Amino acid sequence: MAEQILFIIFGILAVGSAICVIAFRNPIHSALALVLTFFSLAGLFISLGAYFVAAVQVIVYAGAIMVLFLFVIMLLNLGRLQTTRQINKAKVFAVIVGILLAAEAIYIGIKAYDGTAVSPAQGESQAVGAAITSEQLNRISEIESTYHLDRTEINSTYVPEVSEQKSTVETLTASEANLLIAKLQGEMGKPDRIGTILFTKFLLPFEVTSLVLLAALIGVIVLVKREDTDTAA
Amino acid sequence: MDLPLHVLIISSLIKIVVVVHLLLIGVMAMILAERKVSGWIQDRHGPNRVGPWGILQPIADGIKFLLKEDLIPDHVDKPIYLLAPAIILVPALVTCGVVPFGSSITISGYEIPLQIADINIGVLYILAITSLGVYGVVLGAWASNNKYSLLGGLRSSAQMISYELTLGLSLIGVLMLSSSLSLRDIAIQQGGYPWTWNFLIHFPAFLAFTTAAFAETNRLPFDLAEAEQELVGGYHTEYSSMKFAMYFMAEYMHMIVGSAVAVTLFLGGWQFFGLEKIGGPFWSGIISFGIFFTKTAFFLFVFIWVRWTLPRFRYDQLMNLGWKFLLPIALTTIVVTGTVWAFTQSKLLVAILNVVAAAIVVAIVATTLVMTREPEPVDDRGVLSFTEESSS
Amino acid sequence: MALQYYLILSALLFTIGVIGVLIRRNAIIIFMCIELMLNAANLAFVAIGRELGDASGQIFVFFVMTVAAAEVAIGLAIIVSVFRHRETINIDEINTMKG
Amino acid sequence: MSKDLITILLISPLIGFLINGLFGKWLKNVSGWIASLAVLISFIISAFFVFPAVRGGGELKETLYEWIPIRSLDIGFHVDALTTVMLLVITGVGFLIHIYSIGYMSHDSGKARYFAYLNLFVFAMLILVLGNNYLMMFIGWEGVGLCSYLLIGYWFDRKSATDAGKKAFIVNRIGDFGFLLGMFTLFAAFGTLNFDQMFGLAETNTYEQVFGASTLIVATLLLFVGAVGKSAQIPLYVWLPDAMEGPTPVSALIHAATMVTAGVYMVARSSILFNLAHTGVVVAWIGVLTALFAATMALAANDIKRVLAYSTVSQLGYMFVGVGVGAYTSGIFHLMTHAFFKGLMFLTAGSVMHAMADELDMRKMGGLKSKLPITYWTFLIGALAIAGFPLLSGFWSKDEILHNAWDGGHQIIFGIGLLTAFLTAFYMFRLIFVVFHGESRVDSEVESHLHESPPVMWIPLVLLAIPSLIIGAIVGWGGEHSAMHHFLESVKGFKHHGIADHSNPIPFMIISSIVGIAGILAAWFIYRSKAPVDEPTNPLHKLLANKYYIDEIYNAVFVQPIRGVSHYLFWKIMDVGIIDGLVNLTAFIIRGIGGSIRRLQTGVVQAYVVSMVIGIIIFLGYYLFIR
Repeated sequence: MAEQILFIIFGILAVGSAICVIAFRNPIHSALALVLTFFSLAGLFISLGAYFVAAVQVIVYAGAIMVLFLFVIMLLNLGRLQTTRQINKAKVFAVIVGILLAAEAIYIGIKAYDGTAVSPAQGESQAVGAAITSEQLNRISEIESTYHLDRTEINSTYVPEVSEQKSTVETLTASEANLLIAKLQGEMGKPDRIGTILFTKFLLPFEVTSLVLLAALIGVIVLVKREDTDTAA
Repeated sequence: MDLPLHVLIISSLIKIVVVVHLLLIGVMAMILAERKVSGWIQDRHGPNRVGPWGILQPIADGIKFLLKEDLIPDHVDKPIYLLAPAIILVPALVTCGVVPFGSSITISGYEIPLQIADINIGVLYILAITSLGVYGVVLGAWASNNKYSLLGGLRSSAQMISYELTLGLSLIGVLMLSSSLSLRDIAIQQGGYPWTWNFLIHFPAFLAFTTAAFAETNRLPFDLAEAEQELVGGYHTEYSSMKFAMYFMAEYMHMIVGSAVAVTLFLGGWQFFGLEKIGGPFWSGIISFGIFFTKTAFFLFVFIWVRWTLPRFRYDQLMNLGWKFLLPIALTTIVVTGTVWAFTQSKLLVAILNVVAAAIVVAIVATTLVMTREPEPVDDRGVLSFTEESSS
Repeated sequence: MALQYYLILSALLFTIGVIGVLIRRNAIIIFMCIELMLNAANLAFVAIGRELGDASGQIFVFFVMTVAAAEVAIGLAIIVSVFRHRETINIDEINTMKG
Repeated sequence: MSKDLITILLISPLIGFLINGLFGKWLKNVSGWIASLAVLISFIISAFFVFPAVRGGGELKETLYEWIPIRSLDIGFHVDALTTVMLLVITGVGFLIHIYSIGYMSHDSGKARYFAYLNLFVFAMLILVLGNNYLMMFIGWEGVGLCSYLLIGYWFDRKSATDAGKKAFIVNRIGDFGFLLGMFTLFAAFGTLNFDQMFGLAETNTYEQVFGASTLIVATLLLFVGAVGKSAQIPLYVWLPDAMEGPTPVSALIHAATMVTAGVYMVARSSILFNLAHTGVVVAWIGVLTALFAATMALAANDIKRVLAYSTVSQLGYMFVGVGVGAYTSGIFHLMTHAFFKGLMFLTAGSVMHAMADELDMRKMGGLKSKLPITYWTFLIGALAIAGFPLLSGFWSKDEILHNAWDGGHQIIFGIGLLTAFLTAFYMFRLIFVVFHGESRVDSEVESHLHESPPVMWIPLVLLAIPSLIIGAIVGWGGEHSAMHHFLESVKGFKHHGIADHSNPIPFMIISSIVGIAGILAAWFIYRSKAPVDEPTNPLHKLLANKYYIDEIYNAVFVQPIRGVSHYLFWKIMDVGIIDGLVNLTAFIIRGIGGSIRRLQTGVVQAYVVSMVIGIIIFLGYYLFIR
């Protein structure tokens, strides 16, 4: 319920502000509209349970990237370069092409998930009260190894949340186990989980990204540095 | 532990109202305190006409702001001009949402934590919101369509972006040891005794954080953006009346919130020698809030104290301090804390080595700076000179 | 919330970005539209990741953001240096790279 | 543990190569010491492998890395007694020659490059002997060939040097081709190139008959072609005398002690196959003919290094006789002693050159004994050793080979071998008498600069002279029961069942002693006080002095026809006409198309993006609606 409300609010906000980005004539206004889009996306991430990503979205996109955009626009004083809005054939064609693309992309969105695909969390529907299956146990231990979780921690923290009396995973029923798995997966957006997986499974890409950033840093300095030959002391 | 929904909503609403009002009252108190303290420091009386000892002075100021003519210059970009003061105020207010200002209070069986929302990414949330503060400045400066405003705005945003890095990085060490992003957890983990608080364990980080927090508020000695002598007030030159008041309030709110966060992260939050546990479930909450309030007030006093005793930095000095001293210190604390913690898990060792490493870094940087110092630039070439400082 | 709503939203945002790239002449706006497209992809990543119960989607978003940051820095630097040379960032006027 | 040892042993010269190759420009005088250190490390580790315990009691097999998983072509190692002997020779002699080179090359400007090549050579040679399959061996084989080429042409500003390098490379290529074909045959027959697996299969006669019953014969003969190329046997020996254009330590290391013996090692390593195919007799005959042939050419040569080069070819022939008649241990034994005394003699020749300002013609020398005492005495030791003077190292190994040849029933080979031994002693002492004794024919200017070499050069000489004197007696005393035989006993295939019980070795020792001493005496009678003539008049002498005109024959028979065909058919018609024509046609077409498509390139980004998006739409549409 809450998720639906959030989705509707932030979805409309995102689409509306995205349209504003391409509709506004003043680049500063466009940039601000884009900031709003990023915020709505952060909201959507929160509603999807990706808290860490949401925070990083705000820090990186709104806090750093868009500020950089604003800086450049202001430094170059691009606000004065507002081109008069003109509608020509090329633009109409471009919009038609865009709408075609949108139609296909939306079609994919609808087709890709037709409601029958079942996430690994759910599995087949179990008879009420059936004991936990080995498949579910495997799934739980898989989650444990991915996120470096402790079975005792799961037993003490998560198991009581799905079934008040029980304290070990093995005693759960199948439906409770499904709940438990969903709960464990639902918390994958938490920073500690993200950190665990980022620094184990994705360590190499992480390091490579840092190299990318370093290269970008050097590249920017080289690009923007002026040769100050005339004012040399 | 989990509260019923209606209790949650009602208590949250009450907390929000209380916190917002506390902030507003705090701003007024700060205005008065600022003037009083500056008076003492400069050996004069300070405001003493309105009300007994001048305590009604902030109200008089407020009335003055409200009644002034609200000018909107012709040449401004109107929507953004109007939006900017709001944008700068909002982050300050919103940050308070995650700051725990007391332990918890029990009313009719419900234990209500003295914190609007204890979210598991609290510190990240604060960093995210802080990073937005720059918008208010930069947009206001640009929308004013005034050369001096823009210069001030660019200066201030460059400064804020630079110090934001330090602000974030100096917290990493703390986060590493507490292994939580929740402000409440971090506060509780520090315990009740000053020698177990984070500011001792992460002393260089604490210094860096505090300095960066000073810089983030754009106050003296970091008030290059306003720089009355050069920039006629900087980014808020074109603002008057209530909109100026909003900038004014935002500055104080930033101070208050920054102090509150610093107290939570480094000074043990609401805990003080077990004092917060005295009394029943109700009174202990009140007492803990009092302790938190006192600590924050002390921090705010330091803010004012620094403002009226330190001279202003020059712009290149400011950037040097940020990029060449504070940032390396913050990075060093990360490395040292991480390494030491991985091997020994001794907080004492972390504390000692942090200080030693920071001292070494400062010594190295200072030596390098002195060795490579070039003659001072003869003329001040204005706001953008920092990009060419090294080559000139 | 079913996955397809998120995917549709993502598709919409992406297409808006594409249209922006196609109709705007200002290089900076085009650049912003590219960021918009990246964000649309990010949304799809997170949504699908949630559906599959796999945090890799969010990790991907993290990487996309990092690379986007690098890209923006470089791109803006290029725009600044182009502007210094030609006093314009209207891409219709920056067309010396033609055959 | 052992794996690490092998890795360090192998990597050490590689690191030396990398350091010298990459940073040589800044190293200057240090490069030689770095290179030497790298080889010293390898030598120390090799020394450990002498103890079977380090090798895990005999054979050590380690797989470092699975290279081609199909049919298990691994980068794997195989260390047994045979490998150990080779390792010791390569790294031990190699180390001394590295040290010597520091002095010898001290005035050369490109010595970092030199030492880099030298280290690379050691690395490749180690790969060759350590590999546990033919492919690894081939990699090392090619690696040493490359280094040999690079080092022969080290002074690339001299045309003769680069020509000699090319000649060595091309002639070796012929041999390598044989090796490759042999390898392919073996792979087809056994499905593996791994020594252990292959020999195991061969012994149980389970292999594909690629060439019918003669599969093994063909395979071993092809392998032997490779050996002939690398070890400079008839008819592919022509590159080795020319290879003397390289720096003298290179001649000592590569063209006397190590690389040229790779062929012998290969035959010894494949001993099981040769035993089964009974092709040893071919090897022995080629070997003995080469030995005689080269020895006769050495009689008339006037260039010190060339004499030594022919001598090397001749001695390599001896080794092939050894491995050919099934006396693998004796062949390897001779390989080892030869490495010592021939390395020694080359280095002393280098020392003479050093003193004589790079003069090589022995007609311009004479009476150097008093000027270069250390050089003289060490050279004398080497010459006595190679001449088979009783109780010196060469005596033992050569005697064993001849003895085994007789016992194996190869009386003619024995006879030719004996004749060669006589010739060997003769030309070696001819060299000694002409260069060191008699009257000085040295230019007066050169004579004034005559000096003994610095310690960094003569210490290796002394260190090599000692094993040349005594190693034969130490490891060879006792014939069948000597230390050498005990040590190599464990190597598979070395116990050749075709050899009957050994007869009494004493008569053979006496015969070869007499022959050797007779050669020395003959040289004394003829060259005691007389220099070689400048222009030979005697037709036989002329034939010998012109090396049987082999180079000219090769030139006329192979080189000229190929060059003619290449020039007219392949260059004028194929290359210029067809291939260049096709290339030009392609370029013409592309230019035409490009000219017309160029207009699509508007320079407007959005035009490109539109076409991209249309492309995406078409693809998506195809996959969504049509497929």
